[in-house]
Amino acid sequence: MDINVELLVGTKVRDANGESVGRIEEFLVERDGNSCRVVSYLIGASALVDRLAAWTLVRPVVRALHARKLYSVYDVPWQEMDLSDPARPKLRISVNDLRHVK
Amino acid sequence: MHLIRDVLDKKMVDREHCDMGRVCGLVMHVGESSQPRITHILIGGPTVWMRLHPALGRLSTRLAGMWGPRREGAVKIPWSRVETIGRDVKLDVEARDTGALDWEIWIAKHIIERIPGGGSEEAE
Amino acid sequence: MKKILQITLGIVTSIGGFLEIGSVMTAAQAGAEFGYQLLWALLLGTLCLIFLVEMSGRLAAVSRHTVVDAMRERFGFPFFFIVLVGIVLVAFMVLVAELGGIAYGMQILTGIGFPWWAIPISLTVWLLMWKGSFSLIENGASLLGLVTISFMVAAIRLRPEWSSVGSAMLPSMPHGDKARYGFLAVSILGASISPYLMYFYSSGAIEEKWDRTYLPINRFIAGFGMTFGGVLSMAVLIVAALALRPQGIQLDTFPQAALMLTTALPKYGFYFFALSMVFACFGAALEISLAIAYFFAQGFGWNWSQNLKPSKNARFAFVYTLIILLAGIPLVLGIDPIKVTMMSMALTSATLPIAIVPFLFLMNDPIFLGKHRNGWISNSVVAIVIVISFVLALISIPLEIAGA
Amino acid sequence: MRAKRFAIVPILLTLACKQPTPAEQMDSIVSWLGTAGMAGDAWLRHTTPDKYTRQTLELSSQRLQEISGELLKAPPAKIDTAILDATLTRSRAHIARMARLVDERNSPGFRRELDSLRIQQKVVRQIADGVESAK
Repeated sequence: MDINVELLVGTKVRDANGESVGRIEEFLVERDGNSCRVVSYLIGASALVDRLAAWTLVRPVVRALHARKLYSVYDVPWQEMDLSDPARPKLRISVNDLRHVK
Repeated sequence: MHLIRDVLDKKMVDREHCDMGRVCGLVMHVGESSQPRITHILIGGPTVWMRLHPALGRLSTRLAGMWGPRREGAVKIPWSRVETIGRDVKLDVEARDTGALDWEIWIAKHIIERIPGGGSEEAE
Repeated sequence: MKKILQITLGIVTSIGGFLEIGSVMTAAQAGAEFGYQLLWALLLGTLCLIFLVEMSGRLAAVSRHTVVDAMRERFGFPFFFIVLVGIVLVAFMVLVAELGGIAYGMQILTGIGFPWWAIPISLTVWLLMWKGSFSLIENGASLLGLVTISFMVAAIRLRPEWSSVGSAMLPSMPHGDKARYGFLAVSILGASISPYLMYFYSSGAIEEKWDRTYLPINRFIAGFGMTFGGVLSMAVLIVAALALRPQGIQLDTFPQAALMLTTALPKYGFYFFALSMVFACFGAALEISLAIAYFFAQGFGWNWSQNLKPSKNARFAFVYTLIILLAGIPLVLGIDPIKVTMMSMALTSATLPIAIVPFLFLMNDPIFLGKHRNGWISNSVVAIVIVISFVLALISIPLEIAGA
Repeated sequence: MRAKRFAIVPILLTLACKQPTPAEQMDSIVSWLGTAGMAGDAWLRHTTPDKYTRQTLELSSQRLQEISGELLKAPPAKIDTAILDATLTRSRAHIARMARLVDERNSPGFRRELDSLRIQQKVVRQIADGVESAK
């Protein structure tokens, strides 16, 4: 199935239990030779900060506010993402099993 | 590599470093259990307007069918043509052959060349 | 040697870019109605502009991206589109105002009404864009714009009390109409901090192939050029305060403004004013038409350069052709350019947030700027500009209604 | 003015509908009298074109008529309308004669009219100051 990446950006994702996880903000890909494979999806407001390359601006603020939790990104490996309905992406696992990066 | 930050909306240039628009969209192929792959780069009006609102995308497709250089569907460039991704996305293609410059050429031929002093689009 | 030439030209350019119908009319109205009291707004606007222009030049020199390139790349198409609509609408109104300024200048010189000049002027502006190279446009228009220095001469000849001029550099509350005072302050800031100047400047840096070695030059041009432009606007305000205010003249129309220099420069003051307006507005009209065309071309990734034949960048040439022709229409219909000017200055303030907020992000982007990204001083200035711009955006519409 | 007819943006419409206060109207009257006087001075020094001078004088006269018409429709209590009306009528007559004398290039006559205009201007300024202080 072919999916338009640009339309997937900003789509809300729910986990296996139907709980809201956040929005897809970034796709981590790996280029090897002529192909380009999707490794994982970054979800959450802070993934947006990463996408805008705005961490130099946001991090000091977050640090000053001691709001560590605000700055977190879910890194969802491709195997865990169910895109069979591109308008309503779902995780195959629960949000609690997700890996936080940073 | 970050696909959205580093590829989407970046400017593309062809072999001769001729500007050929921005990466308007990307097609991802998702299989049953295989790793998703990025297969094509999309260029063109309908693709970008669709990002604003589906209705604008449809409107743009309809208008493009009535006026200007008519073409079926968006311009698609296979990912295998991507050479390097730096300041621009460099593609191993000839811009004119891909259809990315259809509008540029159409406006040059139908409007600009008809105004005195506009020069010729094909001249070196 | 080439760089020294460029510094000179850069400074000259910024004078051309700074003084145009908006800054002249807002400064003159402020001077005529409130004396020196609004000088602080010009000072604040100029300081902000110096920083913003330096940043947009730095972004271009280091990342080889214009402000618009970088914005589309980082923020994506939907956001870019919102900015495009806002900025282009306002820039279009400013263009109408500038063409109107040229037309009015011609009217007072010849006695032929300004609507008759709309078409010849639009055609002349267009023809220069069509035929001229970037440096011809930039340097030619700005050299002619040097006639605006007559305002500075006039201000000095009128012998202002320098101590009152100095104390007006700090904001103070007005005695008279507060809404009108606020409206003029907003308009002055809108006329000074014009986003199109940032887009034009960064595009110029790319056209002239700036790289990192141009960073000191960039700083110099931004600092000196904008200061010079700001001082010229202050001269306009001072002249209006000393020549028009004692007569009780408020500037509602252009012919009234034309009397501004007749006391200080009795012999040629009238002609200096008319020519200043014609040349300065001409330069500004060229810069704005180019800035709008750049905005489209860079945002959509078309090939663009003012140094190519029109058919080699057809879409770019098509945009400015269309814009200039459209901008002539309101004038042919007889819409008063002064009204358009005052409205577009206040609307510029209203659209500042969507222009400046993304700029703050771009100037802190480690991928674009590496170690050349903003330090805390620059960031504080942008933050202040953002605060000002939000205040301006929130109050400019009500003030527009209450104060104009 | 024609601009009002071709208002493009609702804001302009709002502006056109907004009623200026009597004090603002008096300020405008002073402003246009000042304009006519300054244009007159400049012309006497032979530093402005005839056409511009005549157009500016005509514009002043026209604006004075418009504004005073508005003001006198609903005059504020502290203005002696009879004096104001008479002064403005006289001023406009002077301005009209000045505009004619420009065409005849009659400087001495022009100067006399201008001097008389200056006297009317003083009277109007006093009335305007009265309105201002009563506010």
